[in-house]
Amino acid sequence: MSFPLLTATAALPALGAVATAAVPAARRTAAKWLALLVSLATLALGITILVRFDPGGDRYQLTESHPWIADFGVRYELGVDGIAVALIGLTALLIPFVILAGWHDADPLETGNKRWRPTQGFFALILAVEAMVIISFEATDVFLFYIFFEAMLIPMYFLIGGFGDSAHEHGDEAAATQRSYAAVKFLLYNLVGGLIMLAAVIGLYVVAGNFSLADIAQARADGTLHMATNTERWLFLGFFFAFAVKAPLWPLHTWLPNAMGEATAPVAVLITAVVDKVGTFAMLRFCLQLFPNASKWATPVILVLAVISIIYGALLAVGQRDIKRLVAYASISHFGFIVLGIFAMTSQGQSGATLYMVNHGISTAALMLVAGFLISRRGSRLIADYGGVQKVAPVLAGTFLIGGLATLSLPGLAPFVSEFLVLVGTFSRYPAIGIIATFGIVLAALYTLVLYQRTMTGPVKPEVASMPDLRPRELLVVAPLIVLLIFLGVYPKPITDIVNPAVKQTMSDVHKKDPKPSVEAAK
Amino acid sequence: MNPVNYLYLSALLFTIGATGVLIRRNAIVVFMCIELMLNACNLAFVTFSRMHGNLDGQVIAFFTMVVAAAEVVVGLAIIVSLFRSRHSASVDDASLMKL
Amino acid sequence: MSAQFAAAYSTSTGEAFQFWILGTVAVIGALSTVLMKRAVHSALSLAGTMIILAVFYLANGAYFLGIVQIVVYTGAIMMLFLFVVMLVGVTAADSLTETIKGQRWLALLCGLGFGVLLFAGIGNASLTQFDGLGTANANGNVEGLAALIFTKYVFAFEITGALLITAAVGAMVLTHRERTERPKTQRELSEQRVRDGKHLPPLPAPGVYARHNAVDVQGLLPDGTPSELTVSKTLRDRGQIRDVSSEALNDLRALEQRAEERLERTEIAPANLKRTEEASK
Amino acid sequence: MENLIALLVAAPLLGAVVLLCGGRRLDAVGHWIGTILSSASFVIGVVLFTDLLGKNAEHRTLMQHLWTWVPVEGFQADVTFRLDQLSMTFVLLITGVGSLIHLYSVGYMEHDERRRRFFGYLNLFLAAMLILVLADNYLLLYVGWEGVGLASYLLIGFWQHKPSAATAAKKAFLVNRVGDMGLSIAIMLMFTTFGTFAFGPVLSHVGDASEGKLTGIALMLLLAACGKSAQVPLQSWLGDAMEGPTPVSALIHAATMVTAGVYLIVRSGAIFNAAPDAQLVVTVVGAVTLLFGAIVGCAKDDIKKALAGSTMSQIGYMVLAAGLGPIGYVFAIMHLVTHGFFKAGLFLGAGSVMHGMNDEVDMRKYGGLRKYMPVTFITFGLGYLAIIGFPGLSGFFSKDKIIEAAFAKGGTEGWILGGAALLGAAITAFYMTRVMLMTFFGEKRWQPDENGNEPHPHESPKTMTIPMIVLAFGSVFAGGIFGIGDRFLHWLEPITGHEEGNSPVSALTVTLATMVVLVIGVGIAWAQYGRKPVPAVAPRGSLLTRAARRDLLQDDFNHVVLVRGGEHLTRSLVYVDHTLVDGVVNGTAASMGGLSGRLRKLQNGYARSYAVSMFGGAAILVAATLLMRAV
Repeated sequence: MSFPLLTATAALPALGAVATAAVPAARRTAAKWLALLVSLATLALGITILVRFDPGGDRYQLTESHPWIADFGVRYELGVDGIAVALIGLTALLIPFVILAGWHDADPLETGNKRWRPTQGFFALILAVEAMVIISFEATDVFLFYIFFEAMLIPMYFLIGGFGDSAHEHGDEAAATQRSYAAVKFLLYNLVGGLIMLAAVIGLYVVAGNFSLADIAQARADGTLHMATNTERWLFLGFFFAFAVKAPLWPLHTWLPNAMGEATAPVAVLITAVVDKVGTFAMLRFCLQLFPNASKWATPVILVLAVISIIYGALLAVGQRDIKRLVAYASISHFGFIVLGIFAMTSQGQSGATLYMVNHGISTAALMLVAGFLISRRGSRLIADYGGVQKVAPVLAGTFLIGGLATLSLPGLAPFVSEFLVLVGTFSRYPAIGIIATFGIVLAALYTLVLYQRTMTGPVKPEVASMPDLRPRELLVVAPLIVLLIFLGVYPKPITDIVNPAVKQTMSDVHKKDPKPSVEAAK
Repeated sequence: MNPVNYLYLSALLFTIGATGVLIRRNAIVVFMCIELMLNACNLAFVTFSRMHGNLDGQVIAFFTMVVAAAEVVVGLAIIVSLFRSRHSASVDDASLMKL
Repeated sequence: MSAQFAAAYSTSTGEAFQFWILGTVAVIGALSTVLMKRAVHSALSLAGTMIILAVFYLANGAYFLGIVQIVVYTGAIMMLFLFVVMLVGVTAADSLTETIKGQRWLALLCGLGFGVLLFAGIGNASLTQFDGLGTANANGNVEGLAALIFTKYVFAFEITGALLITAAVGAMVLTHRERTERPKTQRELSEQRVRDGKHLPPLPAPGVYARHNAVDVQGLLPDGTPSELTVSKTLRDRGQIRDVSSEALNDLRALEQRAEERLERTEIAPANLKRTEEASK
Repeated sequence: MENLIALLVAAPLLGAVVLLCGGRRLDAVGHWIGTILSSASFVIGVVLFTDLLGKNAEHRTLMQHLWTWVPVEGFQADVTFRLDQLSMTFVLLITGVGSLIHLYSVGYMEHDERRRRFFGYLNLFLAAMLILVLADNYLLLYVGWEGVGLASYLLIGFWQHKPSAATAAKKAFLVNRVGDMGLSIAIMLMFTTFGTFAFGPVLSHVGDASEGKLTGIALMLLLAACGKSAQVPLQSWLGDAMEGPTPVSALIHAATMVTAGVYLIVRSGAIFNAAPDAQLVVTVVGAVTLLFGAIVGCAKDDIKKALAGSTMSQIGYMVLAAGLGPIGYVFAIMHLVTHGFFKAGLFLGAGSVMHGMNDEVDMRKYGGLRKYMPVTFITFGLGYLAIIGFPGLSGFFSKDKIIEAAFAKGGTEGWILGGAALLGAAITAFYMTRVMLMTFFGEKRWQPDENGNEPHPHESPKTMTIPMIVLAFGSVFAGGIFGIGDRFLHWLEPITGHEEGNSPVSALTVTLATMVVLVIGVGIAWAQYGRKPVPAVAPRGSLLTRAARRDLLQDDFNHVVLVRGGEHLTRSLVYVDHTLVDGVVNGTAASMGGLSGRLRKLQNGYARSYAVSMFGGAAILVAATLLMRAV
């Protein structure tokens, strides 16, 4: 038997989490370094997966399959397709930056956090989230996926509720209240989604008799597994609801601004750049593959919701007074684009959506982490408390600008490619929706530039006058992300090559072909 | 007279016992009411035994008595130790099940 | 016995007579078990009901059970009850006022509904055939029972044995307080008392200067106030302290009245005079 | 030779990267690095130009495929450069004028501590602009398109500590984004129509597509052009963009970036040719803008804003020409190039004046400066003569051709468009003469400022005057070199195509008419600003003047409708999100809490109370059993 690479990639951070949690209370720095090393080792494994994955090979590769709960046909089945590989890569890539950015966020000396062993807990929880996210990307057994899809709520709950920044306008007391509100809201929203999904998972078992994604999809394709139209639709809705909460899609989005606003910047990145991706990923992998007909049936409504998310999220971002909430609403807008791409049912849309997941992860991480550095300097999240930072901290302002430009999808930076693919993919099937979604790019420019203008430009406010520029550690976090943004902006081929075959498969799952151009001779 | 009347009597006693359990606060009386309910059951068993013409019902009643005896022993022991620590035999005083 | 011929659909008149008389008494007993204020009365009522039930067992052909009912239940278990009642306090009466809102009404409603349902159930069941125990008891009731218990139900029997032993041990565990440390010596106790600054000398004796020497009367302190300390703790807890503070005056007043009646005086001497007289005595 | 094309872009890009990431240690030499790299790009351009000249007209298209950019099923975007006559023209203009302005900036930005970064941004702009004109497909063009937008944003907002600069930068980017939206929709339409968006396949298969789709594409391209080239209705950002340093205004907001719209229309000529309705809209936009810009230019007292109005107006001419189809394409580009020379020269002159006048921009506080800064005066004057179309100078050749072509459109449209172009020429003559007179003639009108610093007008350093002189040469001779013998026409014709229109009026008539309106315009300006002294404080002026000073109320319209409306919209949405969307959720949570609070009272901890529920439950079970039996 070959080396279980996928299991190892998920197990390493899980073991790392246990080990980090076990570091003695006084040796905080050791815990930090241990967590960083584990995440780097996971990154190495992630890169190994990337290398070992053969884009031209089978649909699911590096598969592992062992019986688990035999009575219910639950198996421990892992396997990755191109989409999963890309997202595992993203996750493994971002976690070291998250850890590095949050180096002091849970240090009792820096934050006055009175929790028991906060540093160890913080980093252990981050690694636990990483492990669960990675295994969710790998699982090809619906039940196995469900378990980790839900289980990752637990460490996330503690990360949001336990480790906020103290930058609250009404003091620590209010901050703690807000934080626990945000954490509970996050948990409840996702639990409701998860419970509905659980019902659908059970329903799927009743209908299909097992949980294996590949088997069910195969049986559906062969016609050996027939689902009544209504059954399929109900099951689809059950799955989709959970993913739409996680993604999040309008109108199930309101937990995200609270959670991202109250959590520390690295945790906010973890939420939006890593954990939420499981939702959109699962739409692509489970909704479309298991319920192709229902997916097509629901497409019009979902597209409308996605467009509303795009415009609504952007408009609300314009109206925010709080930097982190602004980024959260921007993310809602971006998730709208991702969902749009997935359900446009075109190759461009789905490749674009996958690419968007990766790019959005990197760009939001860059913007949010810099915003976090900024907030930690001034101790306030309110936009109005800043002004003229560019003058005193030009590097910080520059990186913030680049993060912002990535958010508004400037060509040359990675998100542009994906956003354009999504738009083209949508437009070629649903022109009206494509055009409305295009308004999103104007609004994105508006909220990004307004944010930059109000915080960075203008006369220097006295409170920011002595603000230090980025420190080496912080630069080490941001610079690679920016380099990556530029690289993937001009050369996204490494990712699209991996993703394309998987998208082709998905397209054939839903029996959809790209619309033909009206003048074919031109190609 | 129809021997079914024994069953009615048994039902009546059982109901009285049950109601007593619910409305009395003295743990000892509550216990007595439980004994009353058990005895009412025994009467029903004995009547059934007669009805069916075999002794199985009586055997069950016999076992019920044994169990009741065991229960009384433990129950009274609990009451005694409760009384020792609380100086009261009221079941309402033990309302610690509330958060 | 009449029960032995009860194989028929209907029982003998004697048994019917017995049923209606004793049944009524049993119900009354059950009701008074529930309604009596004092636990001891409840226990006695219950004992009565149980004896009646024993009679009914006998009437139904369950001779062994009837005897066991009298010996074990009425004899042993009810005595255990009485013993505990005594331990807790015979005279302490329960207040029958309800403290939980709606509890009594809900209980009565449930009881009534349950009773009606049981009656309806019994009424609906087609209980038309009574076999009687004639054949079953042919070799004697005890032998029949024994044959069943030691063959068919032997496993249950063994388990009930285990249950009884466990219960006995459990009762011992619950009521027994293990001494977990060395008992304090006399010296340690006295030192403890000095350290705590509590009442060093022995407690004062009850009774007041030979006027009363009953244990339930408080002794008086030098300033004339009665001291609870002089009465034993048990009596204190039961609230059985006798107050005799006004008794002497009442006696005196009664004596004076009698004297005046005898002397046919109408005027009553001023109080201070009486006091001097008394003092001179 | 093809391999050199990438170097054109790479040189300034390298400069941008080095200068922006280099840190303070490059402060001392940064500006020279930037200048050298942009000049290197110019040299490469010249080498390529000579190479092209050496080939036949049919073989003058060089392609360089670098790498596959976005390979997705059914969607192929490559990073491929295409160098043909049209892009070559632009490359020379961009790198040539660009290098001169780099040189000029060395002097102009001497006292700015962030000069290194300024040069980094300039190089970034050059790279983006070169990508724009060299791209072989619309998506890559889009990269350059937004890239120049970014550079423009950074440079307008270069003095970010001034809130007005930051606001102007943001405005420019946003208005441009609206245009960019048009471009992206156009690309999507192309993709759905042709399945590709590379120039070659799309433009050669235009004939197969339906006219409706082509009109849609063309109109969206026009929207993009309006944004980038500041045409009505997306012109409002250009005036504000003058907040940037003057070299920026010269390079980006006069000579190169703002002409990208014209480039786009000419490049997509095949599409426009097949969509006459769209073409009509293009000409209307051009005509309206040329008058709009000219009127605004007449009223502004800020020298840079007056020039900005002029830029708008001149680009209006180009767009008008481009809208005329093959009759006008070549002249649009020709005017674009000559305009690049003289307008850049004018802006640099204005910058030189400001440099000498302590950054004063109000022309009413100038006056009589010709004595103090002769070189500036002469170069500015030559630019002035060129722009008003003085016979023999550059503007004469290019603008007259456009007016001719407008008439040649034929029919009523021809008369209207030609008339508008003529009127524009008159107004141009008026406002440029006004600028000239107010700045260099008359009495000095400057006063000490509140700190008592009186400006001491002086000639600018060599690094600034040399580019001005070079540009002045261009202003004088470029038109002649291009126009005489139709050299430019022959150079570009293979790409753009050309037709002679059937003009109802002869070329000579048009020239004469132009001369007449020119004299009238200059005469009126002389009467108003030359004969009598200019008041130092602007008079109230007529309603039109006041409106023109406020950009013909366009900004007020934007403010009331878009800004205020948008603010209200977002605020109400924030409210809705908080109370309605979130409210439903929180309401559900609260009602759940209330319910559970009520249920909690049942859990009172009394065993008897629980016993009642047990007993009740037993009763229900018995009832259920009985019912089941009964049924």
